[in-house]
Amino acid sequence: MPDLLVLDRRLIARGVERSSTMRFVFWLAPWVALLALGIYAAALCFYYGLNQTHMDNRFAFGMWIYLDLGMIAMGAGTFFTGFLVYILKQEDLKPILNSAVVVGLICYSGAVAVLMVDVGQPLRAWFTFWHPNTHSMLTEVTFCITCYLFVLILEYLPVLLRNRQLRKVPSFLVFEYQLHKLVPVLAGVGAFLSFFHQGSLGGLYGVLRGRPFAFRQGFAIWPSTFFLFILSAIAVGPSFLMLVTAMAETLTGRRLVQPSVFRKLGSISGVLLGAYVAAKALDTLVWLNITSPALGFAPWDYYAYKPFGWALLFAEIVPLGLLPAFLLILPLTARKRSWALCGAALGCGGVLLNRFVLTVQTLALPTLAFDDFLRYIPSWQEVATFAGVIAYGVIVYSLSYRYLPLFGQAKGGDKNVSVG
Amino acid sequence: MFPWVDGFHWSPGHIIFLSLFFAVVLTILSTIVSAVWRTASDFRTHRATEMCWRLNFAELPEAERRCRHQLAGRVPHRTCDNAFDCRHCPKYAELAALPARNPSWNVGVNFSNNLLYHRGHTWVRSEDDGTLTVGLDEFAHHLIGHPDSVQLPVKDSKTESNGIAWRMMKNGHEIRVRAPIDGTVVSTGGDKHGWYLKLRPRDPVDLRHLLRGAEVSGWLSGEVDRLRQQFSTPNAPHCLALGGPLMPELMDAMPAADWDTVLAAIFLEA
Amino acid sequence: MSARYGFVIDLDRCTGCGACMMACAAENNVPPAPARATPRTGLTPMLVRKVSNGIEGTARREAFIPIACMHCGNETPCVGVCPQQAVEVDKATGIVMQMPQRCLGCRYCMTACPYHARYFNWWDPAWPVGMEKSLNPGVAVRMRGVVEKCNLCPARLHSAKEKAAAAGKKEIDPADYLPACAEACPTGAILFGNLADKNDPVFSAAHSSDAFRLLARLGTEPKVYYQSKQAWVKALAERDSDRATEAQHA
Amino acid sequence: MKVTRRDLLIGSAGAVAGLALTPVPWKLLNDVSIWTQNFPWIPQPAYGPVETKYSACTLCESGCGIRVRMAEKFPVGVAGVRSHPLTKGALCPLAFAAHQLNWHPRRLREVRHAGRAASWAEAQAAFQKACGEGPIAIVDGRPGRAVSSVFEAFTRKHNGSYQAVLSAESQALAPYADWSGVPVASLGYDLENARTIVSFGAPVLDGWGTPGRFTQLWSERAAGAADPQLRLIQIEPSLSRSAARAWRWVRVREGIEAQLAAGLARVLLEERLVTQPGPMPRLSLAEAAAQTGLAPEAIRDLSHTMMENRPVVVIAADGNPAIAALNVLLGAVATPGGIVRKRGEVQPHVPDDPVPESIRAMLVDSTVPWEFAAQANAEVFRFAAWDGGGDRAGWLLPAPGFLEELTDVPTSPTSALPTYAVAQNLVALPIGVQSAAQFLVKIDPTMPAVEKVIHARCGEIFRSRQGSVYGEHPIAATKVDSAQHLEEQLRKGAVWMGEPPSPGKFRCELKEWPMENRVAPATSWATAWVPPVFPALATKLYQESNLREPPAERRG
Repeated sequence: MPDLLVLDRRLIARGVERSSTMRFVFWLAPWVALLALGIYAAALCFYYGLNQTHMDNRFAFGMWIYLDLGMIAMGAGTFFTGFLVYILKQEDLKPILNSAVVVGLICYSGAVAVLMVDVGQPLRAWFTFWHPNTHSMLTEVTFCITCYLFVLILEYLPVLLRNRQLRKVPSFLVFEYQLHKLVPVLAGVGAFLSFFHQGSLGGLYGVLRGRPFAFRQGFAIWPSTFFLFILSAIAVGPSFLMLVTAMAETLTGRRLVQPSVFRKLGSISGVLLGAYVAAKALDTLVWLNITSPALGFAPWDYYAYKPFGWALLFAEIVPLGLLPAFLLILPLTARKRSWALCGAALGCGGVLLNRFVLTVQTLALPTLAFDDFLRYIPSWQEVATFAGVIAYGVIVYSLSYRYLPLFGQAKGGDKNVSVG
Repeated sequence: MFPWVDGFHWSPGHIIFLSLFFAVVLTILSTIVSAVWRTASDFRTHRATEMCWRLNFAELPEAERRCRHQLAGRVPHRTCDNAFDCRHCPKYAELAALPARNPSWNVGVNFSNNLLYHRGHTWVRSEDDGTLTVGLDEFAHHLIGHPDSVQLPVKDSKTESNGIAWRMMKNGHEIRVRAPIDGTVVSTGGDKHGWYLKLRPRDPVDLRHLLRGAEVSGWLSGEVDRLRQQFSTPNAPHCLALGGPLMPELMDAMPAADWDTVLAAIFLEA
Repeated sequence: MSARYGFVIDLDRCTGCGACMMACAAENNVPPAPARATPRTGLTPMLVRKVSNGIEGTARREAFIPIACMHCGNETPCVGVCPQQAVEVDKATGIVMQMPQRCLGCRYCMTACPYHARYFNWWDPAWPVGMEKSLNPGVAVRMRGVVEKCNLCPARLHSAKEKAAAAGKKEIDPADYLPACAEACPTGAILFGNLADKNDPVFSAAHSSDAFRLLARLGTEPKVYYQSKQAWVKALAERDSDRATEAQHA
Repeated sequence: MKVTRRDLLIGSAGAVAGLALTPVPWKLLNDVSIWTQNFPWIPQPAYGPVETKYSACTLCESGCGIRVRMAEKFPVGVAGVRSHPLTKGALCPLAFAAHQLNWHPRRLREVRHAGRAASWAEAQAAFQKACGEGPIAIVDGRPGRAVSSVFEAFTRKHNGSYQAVLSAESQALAPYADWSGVPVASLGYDLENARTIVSFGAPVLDGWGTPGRFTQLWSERAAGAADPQLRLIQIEPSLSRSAARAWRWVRVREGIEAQLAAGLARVLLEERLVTQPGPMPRLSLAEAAAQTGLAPEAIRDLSHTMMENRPVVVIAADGNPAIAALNVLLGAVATPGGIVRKRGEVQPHVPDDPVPESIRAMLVDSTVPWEFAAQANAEVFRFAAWDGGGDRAGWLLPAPGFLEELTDVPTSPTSALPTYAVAQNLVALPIGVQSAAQFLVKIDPTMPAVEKVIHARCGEIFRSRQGSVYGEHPIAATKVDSAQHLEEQLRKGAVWMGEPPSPGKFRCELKEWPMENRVAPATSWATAWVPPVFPALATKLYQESNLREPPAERRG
């Protein structure tokens, strides 16, 4: 145990004060337990097959796909801030960058991990690379996400190598220095990849001609959802970073970034969210009046089934779209931290709802005239697997915050409570 | 994936998709490779140690980056932005000319006026045969006392200033001592000898960057003050009472203290 | 010339006995579902569904709709979405082929299929002790974790081709290739044939006034036609038909 | 030199990088995915030559023609036979999984006594003892087979009684037999010539009679048409699958068939819709209407519709005399398109012996449905291929399963033409399994062997010079050169079919209108083909399609 204490101290950068080892361990313990449970659930799925879940032939995609889409949308803040900082030279966002990289890494690695459990034959996953069907949105997603995960790891490496012990190795330190100089390239690649896979995730459902609730027209090979997803992702990405940072600040009881950074993220989020809502509304109108009827599906039919009524559509556009946009744009509210955060939360909620509608409601709705509305409740294995991913995220972020310079070298001691 | 793999089509979509993919992969790989290659070349051209030092220096708290002339009281306030390397400091000559306004009072540790001091708590003495002897200064000596083990460089190996010259272990703490100058190891001493290395300096010999005279007292008093602050606990030993001489073998005396931080500060680790 | 194999199913003649399902399952070595299976987790490449006119009481009418893969001929939903080309449309026959050994089990094709004619192997295939001796030779058992569906009894097509080849003929004899379900139907409700061949009975049947296809307005050109003289049954073809709407609001 | 941690790190990193350049990891990746394509625990189908055999299905008394694909001595597929005169290639859904039944978890393979394992020797000894003490009874589920005559011979010799358990189809014909003296087995329905068929709850499209025979008739002449050539009127409380597909569905209360029949009869008689007079039912139309839950007009309309296009025949779900009486009234007896008498007697008619008060032992053949309740005090020797669950017998004796015994298949009860087929034992009999006939022969070697009886019957058919033999190509019986050849043909899966019935030949007299709804005896069973056990495949398929509930699993 003393060794652990010593090790812990030695890993924390000099002059940076973090909570006591014990406190940190107590903070981590429940998350580690949750992670263990998640790993157990995933192991069950690997060993016995997907009959462990409550998915079925009609509800072929379940909770996992929904949460993957959600997580990746939230992870969009990473590539976007990287893009802003390195390509558009918005230097004042730099302080948030390292934290953003960690968030992105968590979201993407988590999503990929869940996907591996979700497929029936994980050992054949590489077939997608070997015999790719380039017409499939899923191929695009798979390729981009895998590549981008590598990019994220590379972007994370410099942050990792700045750890107090690792930097003692001269070659690491120099490599970190050299790699850091090349990060703009990675940021560019990351932006390119993210642009495509965020879009393809939207396309995933937009191309489903057989599911008129999700099917959309578009340009060239891409349905409108392709572009809506990109827009919505970069709109809430910064919001999510705000939320994460704010959470870290409350937990550590310390100002980690300047309010100006918050405001900047907020305004970017707000403007993009506004644009997204406008586009979304337009798209919905086109779909309701042209696309869906043309396929022989009366739009009101979709909303005839409780609990998925019109309210869902309204909620997605107004209280969870328009409202947060205003909260984040209007100076009156944008300047107030609490209002801004509230707006960010609503915005994220809206996009999560959008992903839910597209993944779950699409499958629940009947297609054939003699079909019924379907219900599906995830099994504990599904829930546990996902909870494990959340726990994994918290653990990685806590460790990174404790041992790595996430927000520059914020020297000086923590105030009251302090974890991470 | 490749033309010879089942499922490959010579269709535009397929070609565009795959070429984009390969382009991305190549970009990522070339990024890694070039980073590695640059790192390697930095080591080949002996810039690595210098870079490491400068990266570390950048991370030091400002209080530890005070200019030697401020220590000597020649200027009221100046922070070094040259990684303590006065050899390439444009203002060195001009500032060095100013008179030192810093009476050398007793700072609690002894130091010799005919030794040159490095900020990493090593002293340098030039011998008649042109070699330079390097030892650990009394401040460090008081703290560490007798190290449990010393890992010295082999004969004829090169040392680079601010690179790690030798390592010592004490009560489970690794102490990495920075080399004061560039040179070649002629012979090695140790704790008992009172000195650690004899170096043949790389020509041309330039010791301008090492502290001397008034600077030393100013610097050491600063070090002692910091030590006091770090140990400013209720049960602080009298040895640290203002002006009192520094008690020898402090690490043995106070094993519970946060030596990790203390040593890092003393031996210029970020 | 390339064939377009398909069905014309006369719903007025279907008594819903389920012989087609049984014959299909036996032909294609479909394993019995484990006890934990639900009606939504089984394997039924051919599935007969009971439908009604949505009215209760003496005015109620019921019919039975056998549903297999529709082998869509245009923008085949499942082919486009498969990330690794495990689904392909055979140019020579128009059959939409599912290759289990290539499938990764992502189930994207299942979400894409508007007819729910695709099934996932949720369990390892297992039979009561000794029953594997009764498996149909020449049809590989699918492993757990892959998607399967009606491939129009490829084993039968294969043997028909072999027979033709042995006789030195290029075209197979239509009499030699009949999927198990069509062969099993006791009322001859399931008509199978080459929709591209004007002389084939299915051609005229498919073009009769009573013929319709499910969700034809999706534009996927399914190659399974249905036939009925009853208006309410025809109304089942499309989602936004009056019947569907009143059934919703009933 | 000294190996530092740094060296180790660099070394391992280099090793990983180097390994990636070798083919090892890639080969491994490939092999793993190949492994996933044929997991060792997945059963592989048999390979090798597949030969096709023809036979008759013995799972029920319909005896449909089946085409069996055999691989490595086991059936791997069952299909119908298009050239079969009666079924024309149709089979019931369950027949398609019949070849799996022999491996059903409930298959019986060893003798059990009072729930414990026993041996054939013990069973034999016990039965011999019982025969000594007597009286014994042998219960046959399908009278008229070669086995049946073995049973009869045995009972005659060992002062026992022969009991036949009739299917509901046969029971529906019982009243005519009572009234005319013509044995049930010789009666049948001439559906091919009927133009209106009124089914009183008989599942005519759902396994009634020979699968395929009526369904095909219906699909050719009735299906979907607004004014079909053949009208099917289904009288049933619920919208059964027959009702769903019928031309008209008349919704009535449960168990009021007799009242409705009476009501109809009243209208027919009062309004002179029928030519020959008959006894007037005691029930008034109003009463009938009240009890059936139909409006008097509805009953009147129904009777008019029935007479609209004739011949009309009424089909009862069981031996309800009221409905039989309706047929008599309608003149649907001994006329084309009605109840007819088959020409020629293929199977010797075996009369049921009177049941003695107390029976010492009762041998129940495997053809008797599991529901059959034996006489309480008797020691029961129950032959069965599959355990239907429950504690039904003192002795549970494993009988041959699907295609495991040589037996003959006499005419199906509802058929208007006599048929005769032979089911070969295509599958080797498992060790420890034997049929009731073999059991009896062991006890009394003087009993005739089934082969001999079949041989004799083939001889009779050959000498009768009637009908034709439907093998690969049908040939008239007169063209068959020898009885030997005929038997060979039948053993190869051909089926003999006699001449069509000639009208007249028997009369039914009604003294007075039968009123009681005769409750079906305990020995009758659902008309829809219900197997001793349901193939696992079928259970599952019926569960997944919303067609119908699989029959409730009979658990022990």
